Amino acid sequence: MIIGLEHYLVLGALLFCIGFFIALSKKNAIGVLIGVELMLNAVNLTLIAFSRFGSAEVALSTQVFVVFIIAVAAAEVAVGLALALVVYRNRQTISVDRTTLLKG
Amino acid sequence: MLSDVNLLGPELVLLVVGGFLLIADLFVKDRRLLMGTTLAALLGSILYSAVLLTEGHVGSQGFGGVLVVDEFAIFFQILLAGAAMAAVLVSTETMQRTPSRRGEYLALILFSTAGLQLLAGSRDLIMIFIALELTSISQYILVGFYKDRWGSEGGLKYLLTGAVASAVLLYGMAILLGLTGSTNLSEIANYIAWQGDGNLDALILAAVFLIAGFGFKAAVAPFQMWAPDAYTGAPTPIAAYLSVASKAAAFAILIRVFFEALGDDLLAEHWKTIFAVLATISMFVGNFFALRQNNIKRMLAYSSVAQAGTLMIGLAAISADRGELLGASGILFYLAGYTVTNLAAFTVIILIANQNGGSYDIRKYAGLGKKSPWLSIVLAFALISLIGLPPTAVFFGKIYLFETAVQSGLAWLAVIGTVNTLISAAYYLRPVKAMFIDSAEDETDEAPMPRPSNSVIATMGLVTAGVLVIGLHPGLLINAAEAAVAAIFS
Amino acid sequence: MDPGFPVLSLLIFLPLVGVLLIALLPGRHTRTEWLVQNAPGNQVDYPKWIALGIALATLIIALVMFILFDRSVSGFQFVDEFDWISAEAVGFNVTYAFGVDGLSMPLVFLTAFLTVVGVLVSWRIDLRTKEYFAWLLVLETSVLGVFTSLDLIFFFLFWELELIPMFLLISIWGSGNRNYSALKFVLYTVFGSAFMLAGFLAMGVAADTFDIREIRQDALAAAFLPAPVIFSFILIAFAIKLPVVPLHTWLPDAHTDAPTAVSVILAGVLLKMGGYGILRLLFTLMPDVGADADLALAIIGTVSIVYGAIVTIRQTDLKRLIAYSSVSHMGFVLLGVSALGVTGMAGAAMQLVTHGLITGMLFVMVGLVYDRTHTRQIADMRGLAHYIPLLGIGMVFAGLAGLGLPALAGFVAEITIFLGAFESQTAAVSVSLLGVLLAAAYILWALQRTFFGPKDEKWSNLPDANHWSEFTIIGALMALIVLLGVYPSIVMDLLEMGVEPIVENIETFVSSGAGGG
Amino acid sequence: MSETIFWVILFLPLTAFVLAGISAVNQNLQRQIPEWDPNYPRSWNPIADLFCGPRLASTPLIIALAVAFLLAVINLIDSIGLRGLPLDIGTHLLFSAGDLKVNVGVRIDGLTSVMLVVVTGVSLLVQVYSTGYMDGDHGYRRYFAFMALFTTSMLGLVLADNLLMLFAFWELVGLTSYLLIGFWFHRPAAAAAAKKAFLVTRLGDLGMLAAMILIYSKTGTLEIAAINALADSGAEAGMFAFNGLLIGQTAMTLFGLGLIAGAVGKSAQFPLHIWLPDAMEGPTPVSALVHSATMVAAGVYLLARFFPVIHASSTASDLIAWIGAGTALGAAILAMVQVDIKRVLAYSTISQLAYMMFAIGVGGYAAAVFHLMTHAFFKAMLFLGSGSVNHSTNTFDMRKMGGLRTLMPITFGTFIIGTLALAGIVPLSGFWSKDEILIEAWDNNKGVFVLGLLAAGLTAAYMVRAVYMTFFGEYRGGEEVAPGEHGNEDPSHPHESPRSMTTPLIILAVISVVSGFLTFGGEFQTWVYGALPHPHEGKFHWSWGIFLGSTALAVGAGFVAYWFMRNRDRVRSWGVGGIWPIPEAQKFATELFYLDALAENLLARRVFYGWIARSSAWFDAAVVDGVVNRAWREGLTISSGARFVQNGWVQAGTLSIGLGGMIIWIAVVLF
Amino acid sequence: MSDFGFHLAFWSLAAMTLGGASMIMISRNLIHAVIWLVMSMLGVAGLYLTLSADFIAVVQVLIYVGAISVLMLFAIMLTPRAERDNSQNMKTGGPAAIVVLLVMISTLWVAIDTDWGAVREAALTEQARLIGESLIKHYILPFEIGAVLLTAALVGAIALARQDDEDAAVHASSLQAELEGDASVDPVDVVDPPIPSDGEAGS
Repeated sequence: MIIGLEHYLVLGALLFCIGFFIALSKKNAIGVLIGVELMLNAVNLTLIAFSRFGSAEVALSTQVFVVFIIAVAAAEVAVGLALALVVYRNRQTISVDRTTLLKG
Repeated sequence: MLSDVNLLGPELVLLVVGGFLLIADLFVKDRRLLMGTTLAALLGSILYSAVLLTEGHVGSQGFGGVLVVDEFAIFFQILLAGAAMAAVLVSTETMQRTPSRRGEYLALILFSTAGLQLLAGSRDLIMIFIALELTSISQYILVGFYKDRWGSEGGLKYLLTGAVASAVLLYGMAILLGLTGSTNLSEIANYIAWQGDGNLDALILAAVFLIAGFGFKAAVAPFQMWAPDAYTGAPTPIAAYLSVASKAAAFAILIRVFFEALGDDLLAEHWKTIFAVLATISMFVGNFFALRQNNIKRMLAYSSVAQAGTLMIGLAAISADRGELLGASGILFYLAGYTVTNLAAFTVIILIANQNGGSYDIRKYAGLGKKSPWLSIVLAFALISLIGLPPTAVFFGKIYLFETAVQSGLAWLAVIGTVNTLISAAYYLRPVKAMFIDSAEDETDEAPMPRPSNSVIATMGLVTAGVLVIGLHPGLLINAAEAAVAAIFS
Repeated sequence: MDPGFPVLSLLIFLPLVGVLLIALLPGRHTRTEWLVQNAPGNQVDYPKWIALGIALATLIIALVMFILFDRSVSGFQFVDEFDWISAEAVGFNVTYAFGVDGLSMPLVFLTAFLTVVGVLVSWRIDLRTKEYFAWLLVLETSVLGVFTSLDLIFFFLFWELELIPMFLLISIWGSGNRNYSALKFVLYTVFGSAFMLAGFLAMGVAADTFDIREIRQDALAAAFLPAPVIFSFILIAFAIKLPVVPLHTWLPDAHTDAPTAVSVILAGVLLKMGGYGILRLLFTLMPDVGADADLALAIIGTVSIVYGAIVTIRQTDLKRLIAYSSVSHMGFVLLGVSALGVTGMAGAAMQLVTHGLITGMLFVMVGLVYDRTHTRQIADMRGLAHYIPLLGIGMVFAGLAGLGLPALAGFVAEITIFLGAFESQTAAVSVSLLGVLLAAAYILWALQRTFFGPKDEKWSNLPDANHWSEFTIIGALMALIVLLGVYPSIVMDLLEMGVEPIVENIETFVSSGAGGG
Repeated sequence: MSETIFWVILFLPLTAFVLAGISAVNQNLQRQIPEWDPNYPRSWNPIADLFCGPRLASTPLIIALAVAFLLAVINLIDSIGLRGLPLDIGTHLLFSAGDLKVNVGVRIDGLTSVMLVVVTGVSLLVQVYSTGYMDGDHGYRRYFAFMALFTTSMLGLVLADNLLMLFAFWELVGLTSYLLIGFWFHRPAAAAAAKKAFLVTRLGDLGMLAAMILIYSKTGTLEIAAINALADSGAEAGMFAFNGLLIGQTAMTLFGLGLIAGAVGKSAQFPLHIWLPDAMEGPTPVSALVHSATMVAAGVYLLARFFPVIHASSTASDLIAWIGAGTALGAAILAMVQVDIKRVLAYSTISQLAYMMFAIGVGGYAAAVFHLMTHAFFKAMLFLGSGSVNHSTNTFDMRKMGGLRTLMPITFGTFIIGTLALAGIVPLSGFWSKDEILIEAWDNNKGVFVLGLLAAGLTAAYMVRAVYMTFFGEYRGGEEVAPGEHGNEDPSHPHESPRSMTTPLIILAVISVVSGFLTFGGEFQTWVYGALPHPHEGKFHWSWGIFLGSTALAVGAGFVAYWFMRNRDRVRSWGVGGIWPIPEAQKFATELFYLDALAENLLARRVFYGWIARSSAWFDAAVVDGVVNRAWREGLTISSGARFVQNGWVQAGTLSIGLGGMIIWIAVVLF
Repeated sequence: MSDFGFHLAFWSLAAMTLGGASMIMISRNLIHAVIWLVMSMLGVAGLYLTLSADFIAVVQVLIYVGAISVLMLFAIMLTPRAERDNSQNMKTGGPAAIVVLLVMISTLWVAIDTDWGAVREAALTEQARLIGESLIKHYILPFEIGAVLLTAALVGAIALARQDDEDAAVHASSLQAELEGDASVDPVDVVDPPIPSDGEAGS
């Protein structure tokens, strides 16, 4: 059989789901961030797959898109870690199931 | 190319001044100067938008179709800049609490405003994504700006949830891009018009992911859970800003994407159902959760969820057969009214908090009507407007939206909306009751509160006047909203 | 008729001017003056004098309009109108349109009159007088607006506007469980207006206008909601306001806990908004549905009359008792309306006016008694007539008027309703005759327990009516009640003019429906 | 005579009412506690004392009534000249609502003229009497105000030319009766009796109201003349028809029954008779005027007014005949055991009114009206006499009287005359009218006749008993002044009443002697027949058999009673009212046949108040209101309960995002 | 590249990616998790190569492997050992599984079922130049905004991470509260931090 678009899409979907599950289920804030990163990677993979198998302008726009996503992901992680640091300074913990002052 | 820069004007002013502030902060210590600069920038942006409107640049696309300047975009640019101005004006105390981060504070407000404005004007998926992220990241930081236990927690929650939301959004965009082969909204629309019916499931999945992403920003249930925590933890001016600005921009982009790109008839049916259901859910969720809140910021957070649901009625109406213009203009009109009203409410809340030790406990409002009658009257007025009682802005907003619902055959939605008005009255009236009817538990401090700064009083006067004017003569604003939406639907 | 200048707008918004004055002028001012010698500490309260002046001015304007009203031509007079919201592109047009016809003119006068009464009866209030009188005037504006709006949106606007002053007046100056009652009042009304708004919008959308004068039944055929649904939606709001069983339970609480003036205005004019709305909107705008609904209305009305009266008998709180009696009396309105004839409807409208005066007076008297005894429990009172005979006279007079004694206003309305409705609603009228007997029962029994009987030393030093304001109120109310009782034409002619077009409308639709199959 | 006169007759007492009202209000203004309110306008006092004294209450009324009486007499003479035919007087539109046109106008015919004279005359005398009787009472002014209002309403009632106007004044006399019964409202008994009277009569009025509504909705008119003419037109095929008006037999019957209900209530006939004895709580002149002479006779007047209607349906006429006969006998029996002199007279009033009722039932229209008139005079006199007795003994309890015939000769004499008239002893007025009725009964309904005859006998008996207990034997009284009543300071030595009280007694005595002679040659009958649609000459009935029978019966019964009383003097217990051999029967009678107990305790208190009203009140509080409150509380509970969802975890938010999105997608894709 | 080699590369890289991801899911130690993340990302980079997106692959390796994971490692190092726990949040695990299952169904369904239009054989050549051109031509505006975004993030992260004078008090107070175990159930006692005495004179 030939490895086609669908293979990559399925791969991306699975990666997305794993990342989503990690983001949903990890106690540690950094763990959640890792999950998000996986999700973004899945998106990137999907996009690149389209760029490989799609038409010419898709090929370009998707790759540009991926560049942006990667950049934004980096920025997000930076801010996220900074916030986690602040939380840690205040609460001596960064596990999200204990940072529940705000609820109800 | 230069003309394109001209089109970018309103945002450019903000970005440039924002950057300047970051540097100026290192040398300039005078808060008033910094604030003045910020306000000047926002004012400039508003004026620039006005100039664009009058100078006949309306409808011209810039940067290769990535950005468009139409009445719709300009409406939102002015609205957002105005909201940002109010937020800055009431930030005096916030900046006194964080003396060493003023530049960042103001700059981030400017950045996120610029991002929201771009969001309102962007017609390209990548542009949308970037603008959205610009605002989001600035807001994550602003929410956690106090670095105290609540602020940091709210910020972290906002960020983690938001990151997931934007990942979901991106996946939706990716599917859309892969299907339609373009990031440009109009080309997407073309694709759907010609060969969309083949891949309905994929389209709808993409749309659902988009709704999740944008609905997150608009704090629509079930994507609303970040809102109460973020509002509670954030500095109150930022909470006010979030509650109006990002909601407005989110609805702007929802209208753009779903009715410029995905507005095709074979989808609109589905949008109608989806938005109607979301409207119902989020009205009920918001109101029911708000019933028992004692922290007024949190109460307003939930109420903003409910208000987002009310706005959703407009979206549902747009998708219905008859209501494009009416629904969209209803959303715009309601947004404007809601913005001024909510800003009025938050302004007073900030003043009161500054008086009683930074607390937002509704029960502490007892007897306020005696101590500072004018504040209490303004707050009561704002809350009455939020209920939707005359003679206020939201009253007509609701009538207008409900009429669109009825006109598009969604009368049941109008009834649900009005029933929710009933529920909301129950909690909006609580602070009113506390201020005017209950008597303070400690009658000792009869001292009237210290006179707030002129800027705050000015803000209060402006937004209150706005509420009243829109409530008494809504015709102007309605016509403006019509003109704005005519740019999209025609 | 059309006077040169917008007299109606002046009438409606004059009280707001008063509100401004009250807000701007100081609350009290110490000086000695023969008129206010008895004011505590020789102080004159500006707010109440301003309120009195404004209310009197409004009353005079209303009176002048009442006199100038052209009884020869039907339709709306003193009309002020201009376009207010005109969004043609989306077809959302609202007209600023106010006017009075035979139906609303007496109610407008009643409102102005009872506001004066309300101001006078609160003369001894000295808790936060500024706000109190300001809110009272806001209330007047909103009610006047409801009675004169010719545009559904404005009708709704004023309908809602009245909630704010009511909420604050009850919960600040009220007594007993006042917060609960105030909130209950607001929530009930908002619940009703929820449906009313939906109905209005459906109407407005279908007819493409919100102007009452232009909406016509055939236009509503195109509405998204079927006409009966719209009808019942709007009816819910009016039924709550009227109120009718089983939507009435907010009324006793609100009345019992409200201050006297508010009870007077609430019973006197706010309830009338419901009956007015039924006549003005439901039966004018959708006569054929109304014609189909007549039996239902008659049944509801009868139930309200009899059930309300029976429940009234068990009440132990004087104010609560009167409140429940309002439920019974308001049932007559529905009964008269359900006759679908000029006589019945005119009777119903008459009942609105007369009940406004009579129950208003009852609440005034109870309030004055309460000011002295500081209790409203019937069980606590006995033989009051020995010590406060003048108030006793007033109370007995009001009570007799309430039980529909001839030569007093109530009799005219009830007899007209009976005579008008019997032919079409035989069974309902026959049953509701019981209401007359029951009314006599609860009122006379209450009088016997409170004012008659042996002396009770506990009350031996109660002051009788002794202030010019009290004499004025009682005298004016008595005079009006007797006047309407012995010479009803002054009002009845107007009301007849007001309801005739409605009935013609109904008849044309019924006949066409019968002809068209 | 011009219409104005009658309006003058109507408005003269009304003016007096206004003046008396001013005086009464001023009296209450005077008794303000001055230091409570410095703002109290003292400047009023001198004026008040000058013009608003007690005389302002009584004098204008007496003058007004005198004038009214003269006018009434003049009018009567006119009317006699016209043989009682109605004057042609137009009517005036009061107000109109749609088809409904409500008029006010006067109808003047023989019946009205007679009634006018009776009302004004009796009222005038009673007022004169009252000036003495009520002298010194705290409520003096209030009393005359009410009296004036009553006279006005009564005159309006008899003058009315349409049913609605008649009903209005009908209600107003009810009101004034309420106010006068409750005049001494400090007595709980008085207050309760007033309420009872109003409610019971109003129960009957409901029937009248229904009748009015019915006749209006059927024929569209309320004019008395038109209705009578319609009823008189006679039924063809069950339909009455008279120039354009149409009405079926059933409707006409129902109308008649409704009127009868009203009359039964107002005239205290069985089963609505229970209010009248209690009404004796009012001042005695009130009982004389309102509760014997005029108001209670209004029921008879009503039926006489609508005589053709009653006789348009045999059901109605038979019903009223039997009700009347039964009540006549029953009330007479009850009168036999009363120990309170006013209650004796009250039951006798009921019984006499019942006479008139069954007279109407058996077709004795003229006889009924005639008896109404004569009864008005002598019964008023009897009541005034009892008042005079009370004035000197301060009690109505006959057990505390006795031997007054020497102490109060005038009172005694007039009382005897009244007794004889009431007992129907020739040649006093009561004889002529009563015999007239018995003759009519004999001609038309033998059963009714028998009952009536028995009642006549009992009448003599209980009157003799009353007279004996009051005026013969030893004086047993001497109790202190009851609160409110102002009588003899030293009741242990009774004395004759002042002239202001005796004069009316004497005048009334004369009238009761002579007024019977009007019947000779059927003159009186002729006048009152003039009020009917088909006037015809009246004639003087005479039947030796009935004359002898009734007289013998009366005299015999009287002597039997007298004999019993003589021998009973030595019996200790006065509780056994006199002439009852069987204690059970005695008990049964003293308990008023248990009718009051049934009506008040069982029906009113137990069934209605205790059961119906309580259950509905509970329903209202627990169900109608309870459901709403419950829903509200539940809503709050849900709200606070639902907050566990917002548990503060980040993942709660992300979860809801994913879940929400997925649910939407699946829903859309599947459906 | 030969068909077989292509197959081998794809499957092994797919296994590497998913395996790494799954290892993150199960690994208890945060540092290990980051290592697994790096591995999974390298797999993704390889997959980019199989999709002949060389430039993106390079960027991926540089930024993710080079920057982000290192950043994360630093952050983790700053926290004590106790906070390196990467265990599941048992309270959300169950619902999360359900939701993710739904997401998987939908996404896979869409991925497989959808007709993704024309499939192109030839890959894009000289991508770096093309991407650069389009970045400064067609996508100039997003590019600029992205720059602003990075600035904002940078500034913000610094502002959050650095210890200002006024923050010391705040942190001390909340630390105090934390040690006293003050975990409020109702966020009603949220109060703004105190205004520093020398409010106007900042750092």
